[in-house]
Amino acid sequence: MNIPRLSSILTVGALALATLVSPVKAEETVKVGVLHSLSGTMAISETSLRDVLLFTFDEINAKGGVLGRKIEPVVVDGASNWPLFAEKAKQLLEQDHVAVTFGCWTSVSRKSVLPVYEKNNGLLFYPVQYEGEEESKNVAYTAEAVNQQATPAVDYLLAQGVKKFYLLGSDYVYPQTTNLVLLEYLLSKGVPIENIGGGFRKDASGKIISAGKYTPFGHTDYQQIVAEIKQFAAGGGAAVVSTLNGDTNVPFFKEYAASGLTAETCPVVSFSISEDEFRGLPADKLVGQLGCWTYFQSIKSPANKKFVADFQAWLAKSTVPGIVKEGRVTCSPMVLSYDGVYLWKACVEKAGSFDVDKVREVWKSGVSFNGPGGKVTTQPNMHLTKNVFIGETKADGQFKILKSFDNVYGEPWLKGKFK
Amino acid sequence: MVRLFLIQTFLWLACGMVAEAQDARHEIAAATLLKGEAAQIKALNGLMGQADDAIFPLLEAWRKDRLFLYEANGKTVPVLLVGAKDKEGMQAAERIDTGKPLVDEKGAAIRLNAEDLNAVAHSANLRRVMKAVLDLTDLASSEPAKRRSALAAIGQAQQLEKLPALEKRLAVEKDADVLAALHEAIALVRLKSPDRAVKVAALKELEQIQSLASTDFIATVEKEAKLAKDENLAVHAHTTLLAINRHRSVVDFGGTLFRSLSLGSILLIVALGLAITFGLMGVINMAHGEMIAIGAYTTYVVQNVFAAGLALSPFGFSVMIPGLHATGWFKESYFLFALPLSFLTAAVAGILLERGVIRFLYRRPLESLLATWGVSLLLQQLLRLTFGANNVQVGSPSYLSGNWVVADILLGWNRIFVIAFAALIVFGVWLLLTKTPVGLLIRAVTQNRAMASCMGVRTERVNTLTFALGSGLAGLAGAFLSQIGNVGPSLGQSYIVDSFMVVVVGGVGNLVGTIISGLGIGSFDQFVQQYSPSVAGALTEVPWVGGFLQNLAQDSAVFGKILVLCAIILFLQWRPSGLFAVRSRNLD
Amino acid sequence: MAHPLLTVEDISKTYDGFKAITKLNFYLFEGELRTVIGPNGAGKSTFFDLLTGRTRPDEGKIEFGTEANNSHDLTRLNEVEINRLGIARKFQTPSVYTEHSVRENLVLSLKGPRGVFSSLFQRLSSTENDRIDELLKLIRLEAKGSWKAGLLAHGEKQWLEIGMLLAAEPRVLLVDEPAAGMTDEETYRTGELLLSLAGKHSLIVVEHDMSFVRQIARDGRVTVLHQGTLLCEGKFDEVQADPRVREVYLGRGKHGTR
Amino acid sequence: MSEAPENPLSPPPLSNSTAGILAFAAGAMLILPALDAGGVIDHFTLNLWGKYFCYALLALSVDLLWGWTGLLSLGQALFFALGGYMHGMYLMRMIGTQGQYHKPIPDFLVFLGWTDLPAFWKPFDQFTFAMAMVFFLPGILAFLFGWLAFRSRIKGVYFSILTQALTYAGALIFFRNNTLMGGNNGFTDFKEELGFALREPSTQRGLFVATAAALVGVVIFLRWLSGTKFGLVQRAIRDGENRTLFSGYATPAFKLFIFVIAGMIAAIGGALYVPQVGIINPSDMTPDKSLEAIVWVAVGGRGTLVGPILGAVAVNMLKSYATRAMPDLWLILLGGLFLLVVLFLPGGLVSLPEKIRGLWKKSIPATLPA
Repeated sequence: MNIPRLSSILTVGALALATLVSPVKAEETVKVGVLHSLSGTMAISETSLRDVLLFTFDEINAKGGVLGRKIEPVVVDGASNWPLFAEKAKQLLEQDHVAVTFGCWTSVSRKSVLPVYEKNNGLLFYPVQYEGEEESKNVAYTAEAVNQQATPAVDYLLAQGVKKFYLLGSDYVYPQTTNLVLLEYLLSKGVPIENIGGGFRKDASGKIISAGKYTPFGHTDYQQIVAEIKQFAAGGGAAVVSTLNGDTNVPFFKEYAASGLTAETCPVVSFSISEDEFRGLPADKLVGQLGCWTYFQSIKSPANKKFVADFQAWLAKSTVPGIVKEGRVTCSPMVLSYDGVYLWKACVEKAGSFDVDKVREVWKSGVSFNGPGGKVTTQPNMHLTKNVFIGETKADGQFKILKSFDNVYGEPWLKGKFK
Repeated sequence: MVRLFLIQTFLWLACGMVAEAQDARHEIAAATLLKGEAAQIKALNGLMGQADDAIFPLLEAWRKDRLFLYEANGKTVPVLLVGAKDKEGMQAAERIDTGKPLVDEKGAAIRLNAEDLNAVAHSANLRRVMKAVLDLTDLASSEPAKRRSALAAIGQAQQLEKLPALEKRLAVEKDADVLAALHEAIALVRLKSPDRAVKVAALKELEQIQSLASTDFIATVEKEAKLAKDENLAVHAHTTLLAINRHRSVVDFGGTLFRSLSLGSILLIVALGLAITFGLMGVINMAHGEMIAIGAYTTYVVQNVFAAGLALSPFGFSVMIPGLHATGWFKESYFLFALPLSFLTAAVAGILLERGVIRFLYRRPLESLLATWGVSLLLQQLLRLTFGANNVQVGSPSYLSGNWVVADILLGWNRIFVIAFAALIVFGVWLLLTKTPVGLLIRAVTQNRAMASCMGVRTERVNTLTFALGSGLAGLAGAFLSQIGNVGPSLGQSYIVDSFMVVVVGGVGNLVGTIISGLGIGSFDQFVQQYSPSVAGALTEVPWVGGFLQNLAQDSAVFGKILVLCAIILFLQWRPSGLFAVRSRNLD
Repeated sequence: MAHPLLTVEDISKTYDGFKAITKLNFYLFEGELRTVIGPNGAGKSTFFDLLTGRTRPDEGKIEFGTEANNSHDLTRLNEVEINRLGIARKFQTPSVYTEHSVRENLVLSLKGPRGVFSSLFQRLSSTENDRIDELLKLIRLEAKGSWKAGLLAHGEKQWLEIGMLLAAEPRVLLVDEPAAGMTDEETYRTGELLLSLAGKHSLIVVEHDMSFVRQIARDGRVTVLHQGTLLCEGKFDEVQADPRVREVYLGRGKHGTR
Repeated sequence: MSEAPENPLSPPPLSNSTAGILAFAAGAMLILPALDAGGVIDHFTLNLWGKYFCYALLALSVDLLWGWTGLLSLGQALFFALGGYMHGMYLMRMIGTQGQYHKPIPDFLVFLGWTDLPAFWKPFDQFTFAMAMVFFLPGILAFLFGWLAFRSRIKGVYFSILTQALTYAGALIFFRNNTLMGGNNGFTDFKEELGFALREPSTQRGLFVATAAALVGVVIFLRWLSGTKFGLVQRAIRDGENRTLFSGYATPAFKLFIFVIAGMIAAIGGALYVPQVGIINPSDMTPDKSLEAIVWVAVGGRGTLVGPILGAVAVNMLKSYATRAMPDLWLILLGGLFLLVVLFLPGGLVSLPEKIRGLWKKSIPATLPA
């Protein structure tokens, strides 16, 4: 009695799986994977990227698609679960046979799918600022490299007369690497080591190998750290370089504001807060804090105005479940996703094929696209040359652009460059 | 030259003269039109020390992007937009140079939309100059706080030329706090004095007033003295530094105590609801965190109802909650309305949860854990689909911002409020449980359900009520957390482990235990965070794992959390059922 | 006079200010069947808890063994160690393994090694199987050996638990209200069983049912506890005649003696 | 004697369900790889089933504690992940100089500024050492923690919450980059195992067979264990720990033994999981992961051998399907489904046929569960 019962249950399961195994191939479309977390902790950031990608596909499809074929998005949920990211990547490549995937936010999600893309020779477009120290022929890094964010921001602060730097970050790879690079960079710029705050880590031989204060993910109590910063900044001329990620920014900035520290007494330059994250922060308390990205919504170019307006209009009529329509903004990772789709389209059309190897060859030859953030150009090292902007926050949650650097070459390998 | 100018300024101030109102306005108006940062800085420097009432609002407006350039007929007029926006977003415009309304050729007032105009630009350097201007202006401000922050800025700038102006203030200043700041500023500036005796005196002064802000500057003095082979001065500087660092350690200790209390209060607030549902009823509610989140989202909704309203799009449907468009005091009071409402919303959610799920599981506590975990997943995704995956913005009312400094220890108002609030709700819950008929029923049912049932108590109702109370308290906690942390779908997850720890360590079913354990865990965490880096070196001596411990202790925030968890495991060795176990002779 | 098997002297135990046992002295001799009575809250259960290591006395001594210089201090041992000395306890509410068969219940209770590793490779010998059959017959459950213990009637569970105690072949049996929930006939049979055990084993029986007490205390002594202290001790008739006992326990009404 | 005396200590004949699961897993061990090699199913499917089987091992370890001993441990994910990490350390060493930096030490050590391999990494060059550590480290940790917890008689909900704290502390430690175990990124980008390239389908087939074999082995072991006197004591502890204690069984020792065994079973699952999934990182050792595994057991049916395996496979299959088919709503679906199972099907999926049969017989609708 039991054996048939069990096997019947498993048969049903196998049938369910079989429906996945045999995807219907439609000739007039090209399948494109969207691999972001729509649930779990990272949904907070990644949902917006899914939204902007769907918008971009609609925009391209309305104009006839790519090589005459409509884009058929395959949206999967990575659920902030890294092994699941790997599974979903395999599914996209091995079952859906997508031509390209747009996805990932965290470094770990990228690292977890990287072997899958390399094994299947797939192509992943990765849109979020990252630590560098990686170069895969199967990943198109539309993301900001450290030299397109952290070092320009520090240059700006130095020019503003900042003498002391407190390095603060979440404990994961991107902040660690950024702070390592910044430590080298600041020392090379003549900032004495006692003017770098947050603490140092030494290896077995006592050599300083990294700097900065790190807090775990989801940390909620920044009292002690803010008190430390308050003392660090008591003498003036100090700034905080923050690579805090996601949720933790909110308790940090609320504590920061409550302690009486302001952008005038001790500015904070954050690399992980874009307009989208600002929606959850008490923006009025943070006026004047700095951000550094390759795009701000406040860029006053016609291309950007059109992009913002079109996106808002698309949101208003969108029927995708889970899309929030109100109070939406655009931000750098979103625009880099958008740019990525158009760059891919340009590469495909120039190559005349969806073949990953051919598309990559075109990418490496240098293709440009005039996006909302200005011109972006592909590089042979799979990264992008783009404009870098430094902005400060305004009470309405937007950034006022203070300075821009044009056509900054994306350089993933920075460690050891500034010794 | 500058000095002369300053003396002049103070003469004016002393005489209470208000002069050149026109001139300051004109100067600022002209400065907005200048090209280049350097020219603007020069122009603004000209304002230094002028005691014109117009300077402050205009520079403030400039800094906050409320000065605009109005272009018409090839001319550019700097204007300030004032008054309320009308339907088209138009506001009245005021000329900066005259302070009069902007008019067209016919003399009719022009109304402008901020969206169409370019704000007058400003850079950080320019803002710094503005601040310096305001600082000196602020020296004569009627608000002591402003005078103090101005003095801090002047002291840190260490410009000897400002010294006479400061010394003059000594005679005029009456406020004790400001006077202390004035002394500190003067001593700091004097550190730059070429006269060695003045320097030493300044060091003495700084030592005496235990100036924490001065350590960097004293360290510079020490370094320079060593370079100049002035050993004596270097020793002076060094002893001063040591003295100030001693003071700093006292401040750190006091600060740590306060932070302990505040973190403890937060843990207590989030765990209190759980102490009731888990402690009294024995229900392991893994959705407790989501009850907290519901409270926080309620605060968010109330905030928006008091403002411009709220548009939501759950599952693709658009819902518009109209707003009251409240302003000023009434708008700020939203939080007071949010508190009871978040209690009620979460309590209602609790009732639904109890009636819908938990009542079937009273005899299966471990399964209530599983079922409520399912509920927690569900609620998180529902919140995400309703309010969006992003965090939402909850502002703090002005009475919860700012801080209070006692003996160099910073006490944030929001933290003080949290502590007071924790005390208040603990007291409230105690009153409810011990002094009211409802409390009597709750205690009766939780102690002996069968007996209470025999006595005619409707235990079902009491269960629902108790659970609603626990959930409501979680909602209340959510309202508070919205003031210090983020409000997002997974808000509750950050607190769920902590809450359980607090209740378990306190002893299930004991409110006093919960209080002590909340405060204890909070203090333990804060003290480890504060002092672990300084003991990291000593930890290498621990056999076997010394290197690992030292490495761990450098990350004080993580170390604090990990040590708390280890301490709890060891603590339960000593007291397996928490601080205050309800000892019983029953067989389990 | 022989040295008692169980020596309890001056023990006290307080729970949160409530004095459960105060300065109690108690001696049990080898082979004796002692009946302990007392109203609710007299401290009977706490007394058993103290004897079996479930709780420790605040003061006083509890020793086990007939030789004065070679006895075990029970206040230093835990439940398991005390059980292994040969003191077995039957709980007030029948405590059997409800998901196990009746037979398995007995297997678990058989005298023998109790270690983790021995349990992994232990096999039942034929003597042990015979012993289980014998016990099943004794407790009149031979037809229900493969039943889940949870399915037994209340009285049957009481019997099973007594059987489990016997399987362990203890020196002392602590029996808490064995007759609760039994029919008169079952109660009588239980009494006879306990009486038959006396001599081979030493027993302490706590009971409320006075007719049952009368039955099992016909040869032995009765100890009356009141508010954690020893009120009096003696033959059943003496105790029954004691005015103090009548007052605190029996005296309150005609239903005192059934 | 009317009936032959049964001997409770000789294992009863294999029940149908256990035989079923053994037959199924053994069959899968042969058939799925064959189908894969023959191109009937794709590598992805085989790989997915390998992952499900690893999860099944985790579920079995949860059930051994919860279903059979009454200990609800929220810490099994920690042991699972530790097993994974131990194997992962070997796999990391096997990358050699094929990493991003082409240095002989793992990439994350290079960017943290290390130039030499830390001492505790060195023995992991040996496969046998790593495999031994898969058992030892989780075993030792389980022993230490279990010894502390059981000695002081921490049980029930307390035990659950304390194991949750243990897992959480473990996750916090491993999240740190300076623990030198890869931090938040964990280990990934493995290249080869024992000289076989991991990206080769044949290697993956081999791993799948190893996983299925491990599953069969563990099922047989647990089957045997449940038939011994140890199994009797184990279930006695679940149903009445006090009685067991007063019967002279030192229950802390029994619980400790089971806790260590369960930790090791979870660790085997984790060790097999890593090369098939290609990543191990601290998010796999959070309390949430343990809770997920408990869900599988509850859905499948606790206190049985089939239940945990069925639950792990079914829930993960559903998850695999739903995260693609309904990326926005799958959590609601899963949470809701799970709630229904706990409320209305306390016996889990394995009790479903019986429940349906019961409904069939009775025309009266079933009452709510007690």
